[in-house]
Amino acid sequence: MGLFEMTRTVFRNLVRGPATRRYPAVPARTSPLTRGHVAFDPATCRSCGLCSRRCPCEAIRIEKEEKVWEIDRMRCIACGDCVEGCPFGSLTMEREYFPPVVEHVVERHTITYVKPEKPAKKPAEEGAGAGA
Amino acid sequence: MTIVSEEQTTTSVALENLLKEVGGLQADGYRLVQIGCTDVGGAYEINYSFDKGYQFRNLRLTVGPETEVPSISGLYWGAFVYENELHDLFGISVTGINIDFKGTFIKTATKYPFSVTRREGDRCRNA
Amino acid sequence: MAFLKRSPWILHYDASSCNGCDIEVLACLTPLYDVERFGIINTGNPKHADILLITGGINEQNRPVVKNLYEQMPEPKVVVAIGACAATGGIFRECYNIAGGVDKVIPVDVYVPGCAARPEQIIDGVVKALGILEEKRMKMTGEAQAKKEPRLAAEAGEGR
Amino acid sequence: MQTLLFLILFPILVACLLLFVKRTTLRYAVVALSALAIGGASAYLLIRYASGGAVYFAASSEAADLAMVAIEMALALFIIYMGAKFRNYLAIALAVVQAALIVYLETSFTGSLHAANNLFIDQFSIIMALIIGIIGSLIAVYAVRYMETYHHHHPEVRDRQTMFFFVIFAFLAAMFGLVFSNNLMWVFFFWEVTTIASFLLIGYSETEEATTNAFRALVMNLLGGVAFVTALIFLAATGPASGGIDLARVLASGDAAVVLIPAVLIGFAGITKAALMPFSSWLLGAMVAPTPVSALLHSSTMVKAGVYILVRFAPVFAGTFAGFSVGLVGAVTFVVASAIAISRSDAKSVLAYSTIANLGLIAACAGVGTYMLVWAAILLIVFHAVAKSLLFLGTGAIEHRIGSRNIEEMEGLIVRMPKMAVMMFIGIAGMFLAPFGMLVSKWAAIEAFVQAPFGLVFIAILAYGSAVTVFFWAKWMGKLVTVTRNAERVEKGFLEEPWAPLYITTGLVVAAVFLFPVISSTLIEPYVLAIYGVTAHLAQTNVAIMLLMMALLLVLPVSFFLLGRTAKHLPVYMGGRPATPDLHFAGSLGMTREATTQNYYLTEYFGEARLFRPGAAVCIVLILASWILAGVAL
Amino acid sequence: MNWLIGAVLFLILAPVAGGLIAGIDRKITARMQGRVGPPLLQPFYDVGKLFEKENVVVTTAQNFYVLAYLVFIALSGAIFFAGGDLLLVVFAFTLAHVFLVLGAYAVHSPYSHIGAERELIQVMAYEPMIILAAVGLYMVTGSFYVAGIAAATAPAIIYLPGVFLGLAVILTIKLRKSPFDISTSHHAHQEIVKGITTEFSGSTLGEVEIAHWYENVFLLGLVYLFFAWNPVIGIVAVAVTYVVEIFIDNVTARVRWQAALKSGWLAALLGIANLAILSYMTIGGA
Amino acid sequence: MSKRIVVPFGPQHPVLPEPIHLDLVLEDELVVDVVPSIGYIHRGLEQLVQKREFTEYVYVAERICGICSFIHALCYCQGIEHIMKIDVPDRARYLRTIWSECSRLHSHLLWLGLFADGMGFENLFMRSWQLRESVLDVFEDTTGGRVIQGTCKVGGVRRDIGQEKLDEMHRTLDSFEEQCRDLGGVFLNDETVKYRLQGLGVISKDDAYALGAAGPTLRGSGVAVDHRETGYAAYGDLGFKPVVETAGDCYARCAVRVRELYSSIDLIRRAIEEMPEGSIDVKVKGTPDGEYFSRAEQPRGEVVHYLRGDGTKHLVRARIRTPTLANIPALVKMLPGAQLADVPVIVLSIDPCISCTER
Repeated sequence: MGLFEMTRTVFRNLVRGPATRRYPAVPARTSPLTRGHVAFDPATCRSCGLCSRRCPCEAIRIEKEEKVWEIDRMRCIACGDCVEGCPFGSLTMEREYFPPVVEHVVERHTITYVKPEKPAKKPAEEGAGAGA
Repeated sequence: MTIVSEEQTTTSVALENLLKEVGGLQADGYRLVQIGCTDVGGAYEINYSFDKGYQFRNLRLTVGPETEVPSISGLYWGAFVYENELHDLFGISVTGINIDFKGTFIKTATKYPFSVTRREGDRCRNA
Repeated sequence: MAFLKRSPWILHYDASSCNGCDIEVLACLTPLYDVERFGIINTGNPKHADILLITGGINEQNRPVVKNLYEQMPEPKVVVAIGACAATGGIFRECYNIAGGVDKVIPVDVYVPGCAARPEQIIDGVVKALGILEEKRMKMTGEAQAKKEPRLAAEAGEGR
Repeated sequence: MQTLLFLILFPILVACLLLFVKRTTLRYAVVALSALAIGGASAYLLIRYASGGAVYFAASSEAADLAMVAIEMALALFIIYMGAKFRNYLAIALAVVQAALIVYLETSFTGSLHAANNLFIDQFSIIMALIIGIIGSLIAVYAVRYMETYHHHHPEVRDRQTMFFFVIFAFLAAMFGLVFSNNLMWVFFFWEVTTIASFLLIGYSETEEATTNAFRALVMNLLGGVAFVTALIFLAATGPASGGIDLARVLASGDAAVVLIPAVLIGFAGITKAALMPFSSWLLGAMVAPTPVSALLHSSTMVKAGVYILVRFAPVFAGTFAGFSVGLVGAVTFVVASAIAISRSDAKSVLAYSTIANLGLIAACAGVGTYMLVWAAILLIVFHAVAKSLLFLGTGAIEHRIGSRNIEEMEGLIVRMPKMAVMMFIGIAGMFLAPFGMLVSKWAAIEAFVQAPFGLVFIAILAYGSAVTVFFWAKWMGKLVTVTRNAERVEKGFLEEPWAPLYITTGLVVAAVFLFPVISSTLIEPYVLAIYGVTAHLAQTNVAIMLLMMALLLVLPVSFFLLGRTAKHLPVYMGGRPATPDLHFAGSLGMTREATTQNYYLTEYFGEARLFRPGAAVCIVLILASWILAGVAL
Repeated sequence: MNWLIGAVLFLILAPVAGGLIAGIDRKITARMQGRVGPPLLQPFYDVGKLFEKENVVVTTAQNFYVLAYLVFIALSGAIFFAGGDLLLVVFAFTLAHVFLVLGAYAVHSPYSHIGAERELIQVMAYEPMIILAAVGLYMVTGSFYVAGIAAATAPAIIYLPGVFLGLAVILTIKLRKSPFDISTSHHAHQEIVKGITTEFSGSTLGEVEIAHWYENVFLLGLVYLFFAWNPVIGIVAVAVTYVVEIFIDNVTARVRWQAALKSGWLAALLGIANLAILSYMTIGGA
Repeated sequence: MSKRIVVPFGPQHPVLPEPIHLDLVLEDELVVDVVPSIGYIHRGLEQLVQKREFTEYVYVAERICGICSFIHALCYCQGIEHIMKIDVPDRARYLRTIWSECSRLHSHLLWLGLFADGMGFENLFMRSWQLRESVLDVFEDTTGGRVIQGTCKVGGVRRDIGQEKLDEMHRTLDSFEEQCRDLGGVFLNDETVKYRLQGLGVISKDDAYALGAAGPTLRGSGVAVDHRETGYAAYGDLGFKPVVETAGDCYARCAVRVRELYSSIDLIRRAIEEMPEGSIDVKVKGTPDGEYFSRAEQPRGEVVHYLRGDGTKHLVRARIRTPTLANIPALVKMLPGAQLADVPVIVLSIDPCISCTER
């Protein structure tokens, strides 16, 4: 009977109930790999600028002198390239996505990394520059 | 199951021989894959790509900025999409297209963004 | 009173996005996200819509279209820019044909980040927009009232 | 009786007078005054005779009979002359046959050619007289200005207006004669006069097309005429059993089987005159004539003569298979013509097909012939005459303003000619919407058919037919009310037709809704009662509801002024493309295109080419069947 | 005075019932699609919202036609529930739809124009069957009056199975359900945006919605007449019919207008066949 | 007096999520003339090669289109790898194949849904998209993104799929296939669907070939051209046969896609079974110098990336020809003679991806 091919699906749906993920009540489904948003740890950043250079959409800007790390969330495509590129682990990819906003502002972080009193055996060049 | 190995050959073609060569390929049963253009330092290199049984044949036509290129849409009806694109993005005038959009195929903020004559201009407004 | 919050009808327009956000907008309508739970219907007609969802960074040809759609929507209305492209032009920001963000053409009320924005994000964005919609409605009725009141007062004055 | 004679003779007098009036203003005065006189006389008839039953008058006949035969012969000669001139030999042949039959009739049955009463009047005649007298003369008034403009627009057409108005008034006279005659010989005489008159009017413009169509009308009507004479011969031959040529006696004849054959033959004449299928083409061809002619042919004269005679003979048809067959011709015509109307965009063509359809419906009622159906049929005749004349006159006026009678060109008439559009709107509503007349009649017909034997066939046909009707009328209506932008107002043309006839007919359409209970109770019901002994009427509650609906229709437009003020105006949605208010949008290839909205004509399904032949074939079979069945019944 | 009570009750309660039916409809549809669906009262929220919106028009005339549509739909339903003549109800119903169509014509937009034409095609498709349904009920109960039909003891459905089936087909058209939702519906946007309602917005669209509610209640009342001899069976039958319509909506694609027209007319043929047998039987019996 | 209706169709249109516009000329509802116009999505991203390093451009490439995202990235990477003569590790080839086929599944299910919506079959739309979500879940679990995967890179892939996840995928494939076959059954057997599709938008085998059509549009007309036959990624090892239908109408194109669902599931299954061990990428050294027409089979057909490097970090030119662009001439030929109701169905039947088309 080709007329009501959909019948089985309809009855299955009726019996099994909705497949809906009731989002606001139930948290969003994520996986460990989910690329939500980039989190920045100002305490470990040594202002090397690699993240800024790798970013394909130039969402990250870094000002070494002012010790400012900026990310434009509205530009970020959450590709995770900066996270992979960060040599100091200052950047991590969080599962939670960034919530919608009413106003478009650039997120600014002041880098709080302080160069250790005793220089490490292999001081990172950029880090040293930034610390100066 | 046989894996067909793919081959690509590129031959240069002169402007006056274009239609003849394309006609020859059509007679051989090639289908049109694409027409693309690259600017090579003040001149355009137009690639007419054809395929038959995964054998890729490419006719390469090099023309100056002001040259008029004849349309191959008389041979391959579907060529109009590529030729209109050539005109809108590169400013190459293609003559005798079967469906000529007259510059409205792709509307761009800057006219002829790929044109060699505006090579040094500010291409990216938001840069 | 305030039915608007319970029945937001959306209009979706793809203003040169890569499809990623568009299909996520559509995915919101489908069983797994089912935004009809909130009374949301994709109308596809600006005259019926309350919320305009725009994806993509607006190219040259889309400018008049987006403007036209926005103008055709009856008040109160809000605009939600979905995805990085709609907010700033995203990865295509530097392309010659991208205006860079919906707010270059029409006022935007809510920005939803992401590339592509996830359905949950879009739902959040719409919910955020509802608040603004309600504010606008209050303002609208307030204005209508304000227009009416002086007239009534004047009439009353004449009567006295 | 004086009034009857006045109504027959006065128009002839006016006709002769108009032969000598050349100036438009003078002609207008003459026509208007005589229209007033004729209308007044018809109204007087109503007052004088409505309350009583049928009244018969034994008008002296010797001289009149002789004159009639002479005129008939003269007309035959005229046809032969015209036929020879335009090489239409079929017309000559038919005219010769008809003349021969008349001579045969006159010479062989001299004894039975006398009717006791030559003239009569009853409520049905009054209704017909009112239609002819009021609507017919209104059309005549309208025609004066119209023809002036017509010649202005068509300088190539020879100005023969004196002849034109002569024929028009002769036509009216013939129609009066037709509905007042009790002598079937007289009926036939007037019948022939209308044939010739329509021939002359259709051929007015003297173009090749007009001439061809005029001859087509002539030939088809002559066919009917031949059938009519044959019926007369049969009646004369069967003498007393059938009642001879006395209409009243024929109808009252106890020998139903004998009367059935002439009834079927006269019915056939009615079918040709009423342009039912397969003879519908003459009425369509008649569209080449100036619009008042169409209005006249469709609403008050000519085709109404056809259905008049059918309804007259309805009691004879009632309950017979031959009558059933005749009814089916009407029913099939109704559904097929309505369906074809869908595929037409020429306003007059739509009107023509709608006329054919409605005449078919009337014929269907008459053929089955139960009392309720006769009641419905007469109601249909009334409402159709009123609404259709308005539509034709309106179309004519519109054509002169906008230069086209194509429905598509009438788009946005509400902006360009608001008054005209409202009148057309009412006219169209009158044709198919509740609570207007035609719909009421259709409804009555449905309720009546349910109770008729084998009525289900008709109900089925009616159900489809009325559905189809809604489609083509509503889309025309839609065209009229479309609010277009930047359209110029052309209500005031360079040569104004008098608006009075239009206003009056519009008023009549609306008044008919309010008055139809009265019309029914004072005219139709007594007539039906007199013939059948029982009568039909509408239930009070339904009448009340319909009046309520009408009142709502009149009140609702008030909301127009209340609602619109605060609204914000926006251009239409064009898929998001920038568009101007006059529907121009940015299209492909960089062009600005206009979004046009044309109606659907569904030609593939409802086209004339597809439907006419089958419909005509069925009708021919049914007509033949009616003859055979009548023969069998004998 | 019974008739007046029926009419007034209809005018007051039908929007409530209609809205609830629409809400249940959407809920069931959602369940059939494996979704949760909107709240039950969603249709009321929607209409409430529409009345809160700004009044936007292309031409002021459109509001008039839509209002007339609403008024006459309500009127025809009121006549029905007052126990009036079924044919008169059908004609008033047609009148109402003609007003809706005129409203769409008035705005002079290509989409609403096409929607209007399609609506007319639909009217053409369902009209024969509706008339036949009325005639069929008359043949069984001997009355054209709804009051008379409802009071009849004969189980109309037994005599009129074909007519009922035909009615079920055109009910799909009237309830604006797939496969015949060709002129307008919440989901018939594929080719003509919103068809007839494209240019109606705000309160005008709200009026159209309310008119739909009236209309649906009236149509279900028509279905009820076939089972009127037993109110319990009647109400169950109406519910079942409606659910079946929803089911059909969910398992079919939309057809082209040609098929809609043909189906409507074939349904009428089915009805005619039923009536022919019925009249044969009654003649044979008499 | 012509009885024609001129209707603007799009760019904002409820059933096509992407803007394309057609000027339709109708008679009654019969399409007598159609003029298409595109350009609403043209971003000019080909020019971005001059601003992005060739390795970064992968991110742009996968955003050419959010539906065929992975295969764009794959095609681009393969092109660069060919120019730079990089040999991609086996495991990476297999992973690319799995993701490619998942892309195809997701794209076809998405298309089936839209197509059903185009026919006014809402429930079927919902069902298709519901199924599609399970593919997206796989994407999210294995790459971290639902529609934009961001996992392909020059020289291999960025992420591995662990054995556990592979096993799980393998396990769930059967029930997924069953559900797909249920869904496909509706598309192929339901009478109303058949009524809407059969004999609609017919394009003959010769025409399809001559017009340069690609993908299911071409295969639906009986031409067996499928680039996976050239054996890129792991297709050479897995073996592959193109799906072909001969009728050339919308139904045939639909059938091709439905059957490709099954073949994709099969390919994924075998790829998981034959998954080789080893590294997933190689280090990329140097810069591309040379040119190549890289071709791959997208869900919509053959995509061509013409890449040309001059030995710097930036390519000189990338020219991307996508299947929809190649199918537009065929579309223009299909539309006249159809009913208005069929316009969205026919437009959808080529599976238009406008953002691919216009780049």
